[in-house]
This record gives sequence, C-alpha cells and structure tokens, in this order.
Amino acid sequence: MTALLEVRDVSKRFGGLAALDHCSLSLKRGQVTGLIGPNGAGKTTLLNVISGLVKPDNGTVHFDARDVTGQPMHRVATLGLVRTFQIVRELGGLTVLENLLLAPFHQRGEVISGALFARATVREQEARHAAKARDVLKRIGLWKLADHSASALSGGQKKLLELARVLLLEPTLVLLDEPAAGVAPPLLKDIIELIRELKADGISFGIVEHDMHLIGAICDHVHVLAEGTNLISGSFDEVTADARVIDAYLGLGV
Amino acid sequence: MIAQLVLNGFVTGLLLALPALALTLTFGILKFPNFAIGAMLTFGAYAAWVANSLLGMPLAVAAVASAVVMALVAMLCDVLVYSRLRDRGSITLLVSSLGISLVLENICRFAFGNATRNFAFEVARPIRWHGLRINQEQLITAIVVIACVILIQLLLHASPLGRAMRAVADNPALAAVRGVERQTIARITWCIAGCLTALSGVLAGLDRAVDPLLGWNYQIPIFAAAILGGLGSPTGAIVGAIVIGLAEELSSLVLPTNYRQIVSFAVILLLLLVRNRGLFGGKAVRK
Amino acid sequence: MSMPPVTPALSVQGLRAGYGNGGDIVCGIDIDQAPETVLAVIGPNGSGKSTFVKTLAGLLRPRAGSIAVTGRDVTALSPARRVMAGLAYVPQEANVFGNLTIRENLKLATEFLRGRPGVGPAQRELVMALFPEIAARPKLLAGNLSGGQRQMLAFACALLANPEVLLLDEPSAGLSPKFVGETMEAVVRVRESGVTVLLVEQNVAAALRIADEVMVLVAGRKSLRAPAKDISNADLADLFFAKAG
Amino acid sequence: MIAYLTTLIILVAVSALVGLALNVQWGVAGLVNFGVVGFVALGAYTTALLAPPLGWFPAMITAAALCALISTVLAFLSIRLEENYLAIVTIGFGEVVRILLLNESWLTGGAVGIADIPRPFVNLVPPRQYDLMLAAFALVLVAIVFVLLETLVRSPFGRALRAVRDDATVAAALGKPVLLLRVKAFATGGAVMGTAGALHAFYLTYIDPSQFTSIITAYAFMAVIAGGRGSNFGLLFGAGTIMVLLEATRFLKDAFAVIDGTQLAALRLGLIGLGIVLLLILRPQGLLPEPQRKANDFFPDHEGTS
Repeated sequence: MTALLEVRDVSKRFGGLAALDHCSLSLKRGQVTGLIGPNGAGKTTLLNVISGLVKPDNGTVHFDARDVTGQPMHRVATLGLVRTFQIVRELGGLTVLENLLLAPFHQRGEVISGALFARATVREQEARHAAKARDVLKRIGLWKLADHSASALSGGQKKLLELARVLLLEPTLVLLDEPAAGVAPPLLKDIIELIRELKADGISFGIVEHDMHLIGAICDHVHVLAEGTNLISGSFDEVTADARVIDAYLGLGV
Repeated sequence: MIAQLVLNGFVTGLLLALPALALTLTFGILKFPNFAIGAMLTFGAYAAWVANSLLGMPLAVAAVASAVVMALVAMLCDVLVYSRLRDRGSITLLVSSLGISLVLENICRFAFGNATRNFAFEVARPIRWHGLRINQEQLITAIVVIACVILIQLLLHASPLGRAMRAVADNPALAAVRGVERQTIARITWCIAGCLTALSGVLAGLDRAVDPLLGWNYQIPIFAAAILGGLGSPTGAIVGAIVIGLAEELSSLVLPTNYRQIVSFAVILLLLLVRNRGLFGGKAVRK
Repeated sequence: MSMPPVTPALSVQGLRAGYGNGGDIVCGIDIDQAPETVLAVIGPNGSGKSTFVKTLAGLLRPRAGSIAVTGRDVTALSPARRVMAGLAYVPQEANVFGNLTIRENLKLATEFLRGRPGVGPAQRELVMALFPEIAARPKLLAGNLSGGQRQMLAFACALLANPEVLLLDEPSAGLSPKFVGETMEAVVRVRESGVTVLLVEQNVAAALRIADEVMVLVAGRKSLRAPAKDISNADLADLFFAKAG
Repeated sequence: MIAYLTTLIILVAVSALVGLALNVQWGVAGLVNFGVVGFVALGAYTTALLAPPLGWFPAMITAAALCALISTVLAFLSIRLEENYLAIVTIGFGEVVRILLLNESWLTGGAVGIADIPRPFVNLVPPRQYDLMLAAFALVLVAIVFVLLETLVRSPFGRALRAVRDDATVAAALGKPVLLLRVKAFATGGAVMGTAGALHAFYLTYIDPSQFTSIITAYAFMAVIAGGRGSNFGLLFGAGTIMVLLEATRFLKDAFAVIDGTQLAALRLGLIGLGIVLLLILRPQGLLPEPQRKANDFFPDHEGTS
C-alpha cells in the first residue's frame, strides 16, 4: 500500500450541517495532491480531521499505515503529519528566529529536567537548530529580520515564515490550507518554487486551495470535494475537463 | 427542620440571584467575568448605610440612592477602564477588574474602618407560619429580588432596550448594522448591573452586617451561581443562585456553618469536571 | 448597453478597497445598476466578491471611489446610516440573532432606524406576504431555524427597512440544494416587490437562473458584464479554471 | 536602622519570590492565578507543621512539593476547559484555604495560629545578629530561585510556554503538548509560592490566618505588571520599588497623625489596585521586555536590523 495517507468513510456533522459525508481518499507518498472544490465542500474540515484538530463522527484516518483517527493534533504532528492554517497565525510574542527554533520536536530543553540539568545538550541542540533556521531564513529572504518580532512582518512574510516553521519539523507529509490566499503573485512564485524543491527532497504535500493556477502548476494528483464527499480524482487536466466538476463548481449540485 | 433550611436556602439563593444576574449581563457584553462584583456589592452596602444612618434617610430611600450611586460607579468603571481595555483580551480585563475591586473595597475600609455597621432599621419580630420562622429580612429580600427579577425579565424580553442588549450580547457587528451602538448598550448594561449590585448590597447588609468584606464573602457563591447557570444566560443565573443557596443552607446539616463557601467552591469544581457547560447555554468548552 | 435614462438605483465609481496594509483586493470597479433589476456578481474564490459587497455595505472603508443609492452619495455613511439611506445588507453568516425569537428579530430590524420613509405596518404586511413561513411562527427562536428559514428571516429583516437596494452576500452558502432553490425564488419575489438586488453568489448556476445581468469579477477587477442570458457555461468554465488570462 | 533594613530586605525577598512564581504562571505561560495568597499560606503552614519533626530544610522542600502538587490538580481541572475558569477556581482555592486555616484548629491552631517555628541555621550565629543572617539567607534563596526560573524562561521550555500563551492551537500544531506544558508551568510557580510561604514563616516564627490577606495576591500582580510580563529582571525591580514605596507609606502614618493602622493598610491596598489598573492602561508592556534569543547569540556576525 503505497498510500501515505488513507482516509476511509469519514463523516462529520456540525449541528444540522454534514460538513463531511462518507468521504474517502488517499494521498500518495512523494506526491503533491490537490484538494479542490467549491466553498462549503468540506475541504478545511477534512484537513482538520486528518491533522487531529477535530474528531470525526465516524470513519478512519491512517497515516504511514498507522491508525491516527481521533489522536490529538500535537501527537499526530510528532508522527510527521503537520499542517498550516488558512488564516495565518504567527506567534507574535516570539522573534522570527524563535518561531523557527520552536519548531523541532522532542527538544531536550523543553522539559524542566533538560532545561536545568542538561544545559550542554540543550546548547548543542539550539546551535544545530539555529544553523538550520538560518539556512531556511536565508532561503526565504527573512534572515535580516531574524530578531524582529513575528507580529511586525507583512502578510506574505508571515505566510513564508509559517511554511518555513513547518519545514523545520522535518515532516513526511505537509497539509497546506490555502497557501496562496491573499498572497501577491511574486510571492506566490516563491511558494511554488519552495514546494517543488521540498518535493524533490522527498516531502509529500496535501494542498487545499482555490487558486487553480497554483493547483495546475504543482499538483500531481487532484481530489475534487463537493458537499462533504470525494466527487472524483485524477490529474488536474482530467478533473477540470470533467462536466461534473464544472457543475459542482457552478453550483448545479452533485 | 429541613423545611426551615429549605426556606433559608431559597432566600439566600434569591439574594445571590441579583449579583449573579449582574455578572451574567456584563459577561454577555464584554465576555469576561467581572471580579469586582463582590467589591461593588460592598460599595453599594456602604453607600446605602451612609444615606440611611448618616443622612437619616429611610432604608428604602437609601437603597434607591445607593442604586443611583452604584449605577454611576459601574458606568465610570466601564468608561475609564473596561472600554479602554476591551480589545486586549479577557485576561487583561480580568486582572483590571481585580484592580478595581481593590480600589472599591479599600475606599470603604479607608473611610469607615473594619468595624461592622448596621442599618438604622427596626426589624419586626419574625413571623410564625406552619412552624416555620420567617424573619422580616427574608421577607424583604424575597419581595425585592422577585420584583427585580420580574422587572429584568420584562426589560430583557419585552422592551426595545432589552432586545438591543440581547442582540449586542449575541452579535455586536449585526447589531451595529441594525443601528444599535455597542458602546451605549454597554454603558446602560453597566448601570443596570450597578443598580442590581447596590440592592443586593443593601439586602446582604440587612441579612448580615455592613463591613468591608461583605461582598468578598459572596464572591465565590456568586460565581458558582453564574457558572451553574451557564455564564451567559440570565435565567440560568437566577436558577443557579437558588440551587447554590439551597446547597449552602442544606450543607449546614453536615458541615459547620462557616464552611458555606467551601460548598460553593466544591460546586464550581464539580461543575467544571462534569459539565463543560452550565444549565442554560453559554458554551464554556474551548472552540 | 445604452445609458439607462432613469437615475441608477446603485452607482459605483472607481471603487478600491483592501484590508490593513495589504494590497488592493477591489481594484477599481465601476457599475451602474438600473432600478428593480437583479445583478449577480460571480467569480472564482479570492476574486474580491465578498470584499466588494462588504465595502458597499459600509463594513469596510473604501480606499477610493464612491457609492451612491438613487443618486445620493453614501460612501462615508456607517452601515446603519446606509440602511436609513435605503441600502440594506444581508451578511453571509450570523445574519440573525439566534437568541431572539422571529418576532423580536423582525422588531429589532427597524426599531432603532428612525427616519427611514416607508417603514411601518404597510411595509410589514408586504414583507410578511413575501415570506409566509416566517410570519407563521413568530415565537420560534431564530437559533432553531433551518438554514433556508434563517435566510428568509434575514431577508425579511432587511426588507422591513423599505430599502431601494438590497445587498446579498452568498445567501446560498451552507444551504442544501432544496433551500438554495427556495432562497433564489425569494430573491425574485423581492425584486418583483420593487427592490433592486445586488447578489454576490458562489453558486453560479442558481444566480444565473434569476439574474437580469451578470458581472464577473476576477482578481478584483470587472472582467465581464452582460445580460444573464448571453452567458454560457463554456466561457464561465474558462474563467473559473483560469485558462483564460 | 539596621533592623529596619533587614526587615525590608526580607519582605522584598518574600514578595520577589511570589512575584517570580506568578511571572512564570501568568507572565510567561498566560495562566491567571487569583489564589496566590492560598498557596503562600499553604507553604507557610506546611513548613510550620513539619519543621519541628523534620527540620527546617526538609519542611521547606515538602511545602514546595505540596503546593506544586495542588497546583497541578487545580490546573489540570480547569485548563482543560478555558483560561477564565482557572482564575475562578484559584480565587475559590484561596478562599477555601483561608476558611480551613481558621476552622481546623486541631491542625492549624485556628485564629491563634502556630508559634515558635524553628528557623534555619539558628545556632550558627548569636541571636543578636540572627536577623542579618536571615536577610542574607533570604537573598541567597531569591538568587537561587531567580537563576533557576531565568534559566527555565530562557530555555526552549520557556519558549514553548510563550508559544502556548500566544496561540495554543499553533503550539499544538507544532507538536507541543499544550496541557502538559501549562500544568508544569503552574506547578513550578506553585512550588516557588510554597517556598515564599516558608521564608515568611521562618522570618516571623509565628503565623496566623490574618497574615495571609489578598494584599499578597495584589502585590504579586502589581510587581509582574510593573516589571514587564515575562521578564524576571523587571519583576525584581517591580517587587523592590513597590515594597519600598509602600514601606514609605509607613512614614506617612507618622506625618499624618489622623491615619490609623487600618486606614494605612486600606490606603496601601487601594493604591496597589489603582496601580494595577493604571499600569494596564498606560504601560501594559511594563518596565523591561521579555527575554528573546537574538541571532547574534548564535552567529556573532549577524548584522540584522533589530
């Protein structure tokens, strides 16, 4: 089973509305998979269920052949399945550099005993993480602002910082929630470039997005969601040519 | 014996209903539990005591005077402090209400010292009714509170102002589109909360005595009542208050009387453990 | 498109808007909408539709340009003052007070909007006739209404203020297909009662069925404006999947 | 004059410890503890009860451990739901401790309290100079606690707490165990408050419930706000200046004969309350900024624009 992520028959209701209705799909290892569909199709809810932010009513989620259904988000993240947020949420009280130093898992200094009694190990880890953080910051052009508080950055810079922060987690699968939303074209090019490079490094991506240009540019495979379920899957060209997708988008109903 | 306890419990609950209602109304607008509620109750009691004992007004008139004073004080707190800190998160508002409670409580202590004071009000003999002893303070409390509760319910459910208050509590942005200004409604809500707290100060002063810690002793039961009622629903606050009053009174079968506060604290802990929401709404679970 | 001889119900000139210090999301839009027509504003997500209608409603201060209702400039007015000037708005979500009953929502719709001509029992009768379902159960809490009924109540509240122009922000959002149909029929009834409707909609097909005219927004600019009947699915698909441009 | 100075040093030391504790809980981790006085009292009484049988040092350690344990339980109970509830639960806890101290006289001696509490290093130095030695002990204790807490705040643990304070969901998305981090921060603060209670007991050698009033909670909040939330250095300044200012009001009493003891206490607490409100409005960021790791901590040649 080469599928890195397997979502089987997941449903989730909020009050009367069925946000997800027996939705099943899978994301292949080493691929960039697009999740598209009109507003209210359940894309973000699906991402919240997979990442563990929201518990599904029924159905299962398997990551790397492990059942992670209903696991809390912080545990799912440490397994290598990480996510970003639709509305950028930078940690304002920390500097740009600290936002990245925060990322790596299982830091010895994050437990009281480590912070107090393993100072040498902690210093060594911090230096190693700082070196990696500097490379990433230089790559996305934010190294000069390393000491600025994250809240002082522009919208686009915050998006890049969030992407950089996620990369320092050395993830296996990254779920991006509308990375292109509110991002100016030049910056969009950088994001596309960055995702391509990381894909080459072996990181898989799941992208929820409305910007068809971005989806067309980098997705190997696309799932179209409509009214809480997986309508059809295939390559971007196959999918956008399919009459049912156009109808779903134009609201003629499934 | 039990019947007497139930009666006492019911009246104590009624006394808690007014401040619990005030707390819920201000929570609806500013979305934070006002920790100065106890100190406001004390301040109201002293204002009435000054009017009653020093200026010689009859207690009823003194109560009205105190209500007016407290309405102004509450509005002043909103104008000078709460409205400036409104968009700084509920934690900053919480800590600022701690500051305000210290100021209000200590103005009373500075002006009148720690001695307990009583209202100049000759209390008639308790009435005997089917073996139950009903003293006059309990009667007054019942009448005043029930009247206030009816008035508030009428205001909230049958008047434009009440509709506007509930609308702002539910959705301030939409209320603005309907021509309801959040700021004016907040001021009016604080005035009403001030009046309710002043009256409960008078009733508490009658039930016990007026001293700087009067309101502080009611602080925990008021919170227990408001949380039990769902911290956001006025009807819930009233029912919550009566439940807490009964729980405190009946606990005296098992616990010595000065352990009453522990009962309210135990109710709060139990509630947080068992129900993540109160009886009537006011979602408490983290979104 | 010959210039409409009568003054336009809604006239927008060179409108630019955006959030905080970000770039413009609405990048200069000009339209004149004839009275008693339905103009559907459609476009792919992120095209600026929602920002456009929020700016018209006064929830967002425009960076440039002007907005006029029946010839009267409302650009600087607050949302409430715009309702008094005859420009009513129904937000996408949270457009009713859940903890108030239907009757209370309807009362609150105009209670604090003194000085709007035509508001009163006559207008109430007219609006209630448009939405019998709502008129039937005044005591019901709005929070317990179904999606479709909630939209009806939101429409009714806006119409009680006797508006010249009604702005609708994606009324079909979150509704099952059955309710979408009902909502669109309600829009038609609103227009027939003499109100001009600007309908921002994601559900293009439903909007096209009832619209007189269509304006397509792409990346904050007007990329197409034509009578609804001249628009075919084919060129819409191109617009949506960004093949053109 | 020396006696007065040593008293001042010890009083500042106690309020500094309480302030440092609250700074970890609220300044760094964003958890509102309105029951500070309850934990200090618990620390003092545990020390007073255990010092005779176990000796002063094991008693102090046990007091700190007990406060940490109860902090863990209270934190776990309420943080599960929402921050506001911790404030309500802790204010309840403070009140319950006060009632138990007053009424469980078999254990706490009730209103009379507990007397002749053994003091540290009592035979090391003649009684006349003992207060001076205790002031030194207090300063050393504050120094140790300061170093420990400053290390924690500057460590990845402190950084994770600050992240949880700013946005708990994002911290969870980065794999941080949010609930565990918050409970640890609250327990650490609880332990330090217990130690402050112990120092208070050693200094006065007799304790009774009237010594533990809401002024202790008010001082702590004022010191953290004035000092700059998250900054331990700022906290020390804050605690120091407040204590000096308030001791100055002692001379006020002599100047205005009209003010009696109660009024003086009321004036102090009222001024503290006013100070909290004014600082929150006028200078929310406090005296000193929060410690942040700078790029040139790692790369001296970093010429970033700060």
